[in-house]
Amino acid sequence: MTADLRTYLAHVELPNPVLTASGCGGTGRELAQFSDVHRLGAFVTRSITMAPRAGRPTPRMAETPSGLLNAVGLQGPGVEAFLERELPWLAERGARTVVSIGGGTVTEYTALARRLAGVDGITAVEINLSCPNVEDRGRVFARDGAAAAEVVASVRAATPYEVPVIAKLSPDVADVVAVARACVDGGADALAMINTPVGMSIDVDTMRPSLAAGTGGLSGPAVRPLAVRCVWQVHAALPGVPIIGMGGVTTGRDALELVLAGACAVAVGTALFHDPYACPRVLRELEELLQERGFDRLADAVGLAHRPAGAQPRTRTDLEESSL
Amino acid sequence: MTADLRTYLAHVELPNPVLTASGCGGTGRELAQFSDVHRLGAFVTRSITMAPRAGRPTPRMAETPSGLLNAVGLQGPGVEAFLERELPWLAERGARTVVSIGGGTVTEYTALARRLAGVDGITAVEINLSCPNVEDRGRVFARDGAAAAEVVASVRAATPYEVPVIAKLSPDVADVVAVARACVDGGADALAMINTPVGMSIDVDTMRPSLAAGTGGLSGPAVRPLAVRCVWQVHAALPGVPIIGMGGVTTGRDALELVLAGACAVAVGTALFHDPYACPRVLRELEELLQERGFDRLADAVGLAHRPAGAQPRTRTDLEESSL
Amino acid sequence: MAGSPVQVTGTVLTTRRVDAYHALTVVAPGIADRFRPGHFVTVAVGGRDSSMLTRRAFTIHDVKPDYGGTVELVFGVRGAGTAWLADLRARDTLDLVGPLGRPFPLPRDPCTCVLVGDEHGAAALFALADALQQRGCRVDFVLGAPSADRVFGALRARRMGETTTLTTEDGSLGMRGRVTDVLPGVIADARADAVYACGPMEMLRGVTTVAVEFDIPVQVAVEESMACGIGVCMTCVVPVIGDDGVTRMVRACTEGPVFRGERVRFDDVGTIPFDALGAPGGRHA
Amino acid sequence: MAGSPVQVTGTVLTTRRVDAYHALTVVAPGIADRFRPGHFVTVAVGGRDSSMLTRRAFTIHDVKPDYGGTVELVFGVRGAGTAWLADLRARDTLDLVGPLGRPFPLPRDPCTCVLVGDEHGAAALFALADALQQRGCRVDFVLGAPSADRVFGALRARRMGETTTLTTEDGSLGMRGRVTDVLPGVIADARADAVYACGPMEMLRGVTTVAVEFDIPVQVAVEESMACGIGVCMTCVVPVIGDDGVTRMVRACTEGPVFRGERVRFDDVGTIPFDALGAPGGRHA
Ligand SMILES: Cc1cc2nc3c(=O)[nH]c(=O)nc-3n(C[C@H](O)[C@H](O)[C@H](O)COP(=O)(O)OP(=O)(O)OC[C@H]3O[C@@H](n4cnc5c(N)ncnc54)[C@H](O)[C@@H]3O)c2cc1C
Ligand SMILES: Cc1cc2nc3c(=O)[nH]c(=O)nc-3n(C[C@H](O)[C@H](O)[C@H](O)COP(=O)(O)OP(=O)(O)OC[C@H]3O[C@@H](n4cnc5c(N)ncnc54)[C@H](O)[C@@H]3O)c2cc1C
Ligand SMILES: Cc1cc2nc3c(=O)[nH]c(=O)nc-3n(C[C@H](O)[C@H](O)[C@H](O)COP(=O)(O)O)c2cc1C
Ligand SMILES: Cc1cc2nc3c(=O)[nH]c(=O)nc-3n(C[C@H](O)[C@H](O)[C@H](O)COP(=O)(O)O)c2cc1C
Ligand code: FES
Ligand code: FES
Repeated sequence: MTADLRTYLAHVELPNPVLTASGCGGTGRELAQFSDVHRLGAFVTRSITMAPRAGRPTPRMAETPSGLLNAVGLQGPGVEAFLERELPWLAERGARTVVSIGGGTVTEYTALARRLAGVDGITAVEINLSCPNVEDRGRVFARDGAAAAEVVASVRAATPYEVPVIAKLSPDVADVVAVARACVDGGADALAMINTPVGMSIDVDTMRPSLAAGTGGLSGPAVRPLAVRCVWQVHAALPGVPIIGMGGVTTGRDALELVLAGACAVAVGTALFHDPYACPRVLRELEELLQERGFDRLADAVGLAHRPAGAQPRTRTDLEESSL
Repeated sequence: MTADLRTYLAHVELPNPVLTASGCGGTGRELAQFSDVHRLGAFVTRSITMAPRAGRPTPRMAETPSGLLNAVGLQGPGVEAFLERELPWLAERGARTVVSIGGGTVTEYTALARRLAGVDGITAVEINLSCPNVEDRGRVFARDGAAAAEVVASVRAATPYEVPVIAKLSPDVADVVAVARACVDGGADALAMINTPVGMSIDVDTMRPSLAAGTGGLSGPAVRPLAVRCVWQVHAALPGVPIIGMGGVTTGRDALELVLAGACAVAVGTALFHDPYACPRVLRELEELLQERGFDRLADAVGLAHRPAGAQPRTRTDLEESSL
Repeated sequence: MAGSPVQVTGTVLTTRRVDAYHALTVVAPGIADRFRPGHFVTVAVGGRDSSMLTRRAFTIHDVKPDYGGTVELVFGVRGAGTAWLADLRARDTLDLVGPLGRPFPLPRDPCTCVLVGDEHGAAALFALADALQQRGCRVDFVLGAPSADRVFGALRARRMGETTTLTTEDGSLGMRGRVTDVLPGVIADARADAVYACGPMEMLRGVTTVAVEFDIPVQVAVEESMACGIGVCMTCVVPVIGDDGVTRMVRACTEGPVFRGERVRFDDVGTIPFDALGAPGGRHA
Repeated sequence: MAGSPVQVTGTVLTTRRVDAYHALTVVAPGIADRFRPGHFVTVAVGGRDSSMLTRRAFTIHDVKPDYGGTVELVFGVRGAGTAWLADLRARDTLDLVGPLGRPFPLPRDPCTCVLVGDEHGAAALFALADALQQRGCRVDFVLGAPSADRVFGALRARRMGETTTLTTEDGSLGMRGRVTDVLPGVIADARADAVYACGPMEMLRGVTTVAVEFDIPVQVAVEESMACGIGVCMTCVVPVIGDDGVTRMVRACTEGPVFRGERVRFDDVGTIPFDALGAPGGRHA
């Protein structure tokens, strides 16, 4: 018997827990060459902005050990073109679409939420909080619980109640639980983590930063331990809040790791660049692993690594903020 | 002609810029089986605590993609045994010794600094700020500029003026520059970065955290992009402050990356576990790279990647906090 | 979808050295079938537990019908990924995705085409030459490189081309100089109707300038750093002027790698031109 | 230093399968020279651009004088590192550091020793048996595993040992059960003076209990997860009672892997015993 893989983002049911990560699945059309987008738990769009954005100059990517730095800079056609050309295509294909939104001010996020309100075919709205707040000297919202909460509250207010609002968090904060709590208090129905921590690489031949933008976001398996830790900490503090886990998922084992830490859904990003079939493969592998372990339902595995330790001395868990 | 590799931590001259990272070179004796400790730029001790510490339960380590999670928990014999059995051995061998100290309260750090004050054979004192502050619900000092500065100020006050005090920072903060600035304002003569960000891995077979301690510190090449970014940001903000760069250095190219970002010395940690000859090898490789690039002095390469971009369009640098 | 790419784990049939280059022939039926000149593939490098996450892109040099279909790649060792590829032996397997990208458009009617290739860029030209000749076109080659051992395919060009002009920067083979130095002469002599070019951005810029001076169409295959090759990551963009006159940052992997030369804003590669759609300084961005 | 370890990049001479195990013979003169039974080596896995940072530890099964000195490792595939090792072929190279650890102490005078090995743990026992026999000791073997194909070295044990007792959990070879079930009988029959054991912690605990009941010395080689193998990382610690009666968290890689069984606090492995030196709850820690 195969496990029941359904999962819930607040009251919205997804047939399975494997999603694309924002900004990593293109418009959906590109992946559809390889596998059906409606077989995804959900398709998460790149972060949509009000106006078209040309993004950052190239080079926009640099490979690092088990990681990838990117500075794409939210290139996209703007919300109108998205609603005209991209969303309808996804809806036609039967994809559940989570629309990620990005902005530089609370007003901009709110305007985006308003523009999306009432549009058909939107399963949830994900707020990319890793955008620089132009009103706070470019400090990203995700690094400041109060700013993040303000964005969440106003997007929540502008979004129909039946559409869940997901706040997407960054790991490079002193206390991810505090930011998570602020977002939930602000009205977030679910959380997504992690967005890419800021990294950099320098080309020792040109002796300049590898990326034109200097710094970039670090993704891929290199950051998985940070993702697992964030999901674990937030699930421990806010066990009732649905979490979409992501960061370096390439296999079903990686997905299960995040599920055991507390994620009820998992998004695949950088792995898509290596394997365009990554989402259905990860799902199949996850399903097999759950089955091998005797789970009837995915839900029973969510957060299971938190259960009080048994008698085995080697699995005693004694968690503190620092490892040292 | 070979490049002049001397470097300075404040007024203290080191013959070369390659150090061991704290906690990764044992007592020095273990590495001495492979190469002379006096050939290191300096030997940095594990973090010494007042009392002996047994550390964390095992398993204490888990491998992650291009990374290593550890939760050793500052196991060590305490400062008295260190001064009796470890420091004299290092001094005899002619090693320059940077003593790393760790504590749970400002008082404990201060007591350690007092105990070390006036002891012969101490080249510098490095403050490991990634320890949980027992007076602040275990929040680590490095995540809180004010707490970090308080530790630095009181260690600086207790340490003879001719011994530089180095503050060691963590990357998992919202604003590493703010913490760095606080430490320098508190009296730090130099900065070391990065200590390990907190990560976690879950064993999908036992379905429990891989480390007995739950979370652990992530090190190795996986975190190098975070290290380069921190060094870059802090050097940009505080160009006059000597920085010991570390995080994932395994080759001379990695060391040069940190130097170009702004580090005047580089420490090798996790790489020692793989290659016990890593320090002399990295030094040799760094020397060759500097020579190939026509540098007469290491100092000329420090922070070079910050120089205003030339005319080439591909190397324009346009830095912001966020990459998105 | 007929032309859509596939992922194939193919067996390496042969490996050989060609001067400074390595050539790998890999069994990849699904890719060989769909191949058109200008297509590329991406390959996974480093093996199962590799620390290298991104696929490497290579032009398909040649396809053959053997074993249901094989593709041949030609590459120089540049970094860790190509070094790993160079160590492959026959019977090893290689994970490929392809065919990818927009291939070279072919002229409707027979005409004279100059094919310009710099270093490994030349690898893309022979299948193209073949296709052009099958349509009755005349083909002239201009191949260049810094030195003789890095000029790829000179013999084959001599066999296939009406004329073949070689350039090396050190003068060790053919004319001393760059392909753009000799191109005007070749175009004039051949009375060429079109130019195809493949190589580094700087060379494509030069070739385009020459073609524009002669007022003949030029198709260039650009080589921009790619993370995915399938159009999802947006890292490979170049500023290209659209039919509507608007400059957009377009993906080299899907809208390209082949573009009409005069549409690529070579001077602005590595920047966001101020007048590009969505450039910073615009109303919201 | 005479006994100090070295790093060697050795050529793989032979690879073979032995039931569920793989055996690799590698040229490593500097390591073979210094070898004493109980030593281990660590090997780098995954190749140049591997994502696997930590070396893997393996007991030296055997050394031979050929080619200036070779070492043989025997291993089962467990995860990605051992899977990579299992794919090595003759003429590949392997990066080793060794010999590492505290070897088995040998009795001064001839006596009777029972050597107990579980699964790959048995690999450590044959060089030991040889050394013991050279000193005139009688050697009896007890080898166990979950199933017949995972019992390592039964034939060789039968050749070398005065007696050899095999156990499997599924009863597919020898007695059904574990090594500790048969050990009391073997000790009694042989009137053994000492026990040596190598295997998982749980088995070493059982063996130690038996030896303590018989009041004979027991030397155990523990297998604790190791990141460095050379004593610098402090990840491989086990609680061990010192000569002064104080429990310390000591490194299995340098103070061990061989310990006097009764000194290892097996019940407390995976914890910090409250009375260990520097345990939390102490004055400062
Ligand atoms: C469409 C296309 C076709 C190509 N065809 C060929 C060919 O036929 N023969 C050939 O020798 N080379 C070709 N290249 C270049 C080839 O992709 C690079 O040489 C290769 O990726 C370098 O990998 P590396 O690991 O050796 O180098 P590294 O410098 O270590 O690579 C690091 C990263 O940068 C990327 N990268 C580095 N250089 C390039 C580059 N020039 N173009 C794109 N990405 C790069 C890599 O993909 C990788 O992600 C082509 C590139 C593109 C985009
Ligand atoms: C002193 C010593 C001697 C050993 N001798 C042998 C031997 O002769 N034959 C044999 O088959 N095995 C032996 N082992 C166990 C062997 O080291 C592990 O099976 C191997 O490290 C697993 O690596 P992996 O990548 O396949 O597994 P993974 O589980 O993927 O390894 C992940 C990480 O955990 C560590 N690890 C996992 N299992 C162990 C383990 N049991 N012991 C130590 N570290 C572990 C690895 O080193 C690596 O860092 C020995 C271990 C020690 C400590
Ligand atoms: C090229 C690229 C573009 C991305 N764009 C976005 C984006 O537009 N919005 C967003 O919220 N996250 C974006 N991300 C972050 C991913 O959604 C994801 O959080 C992160 O990459 C970690 O997952 P991974 O390791 O599986 O890639 C992007 C990541 C990459 C690599
Ligand atoms: C096993 C281990 C133990 C460590 N112990 C300490 C320590 O005692 N004090 C300290 O300041 N940093 C400690 N660190 C952090 C390192 O000094 C270094 O900052 C970090 O590992 C990044 O460098 P690397 O990637 O080269 O290892 C430890 C790291 C490891 C892996
Ligand atoms: S390489 Fe990813 S979009 Fe072109
Ligand atoms: S394995 Fe590093 S100290 Fe033992």
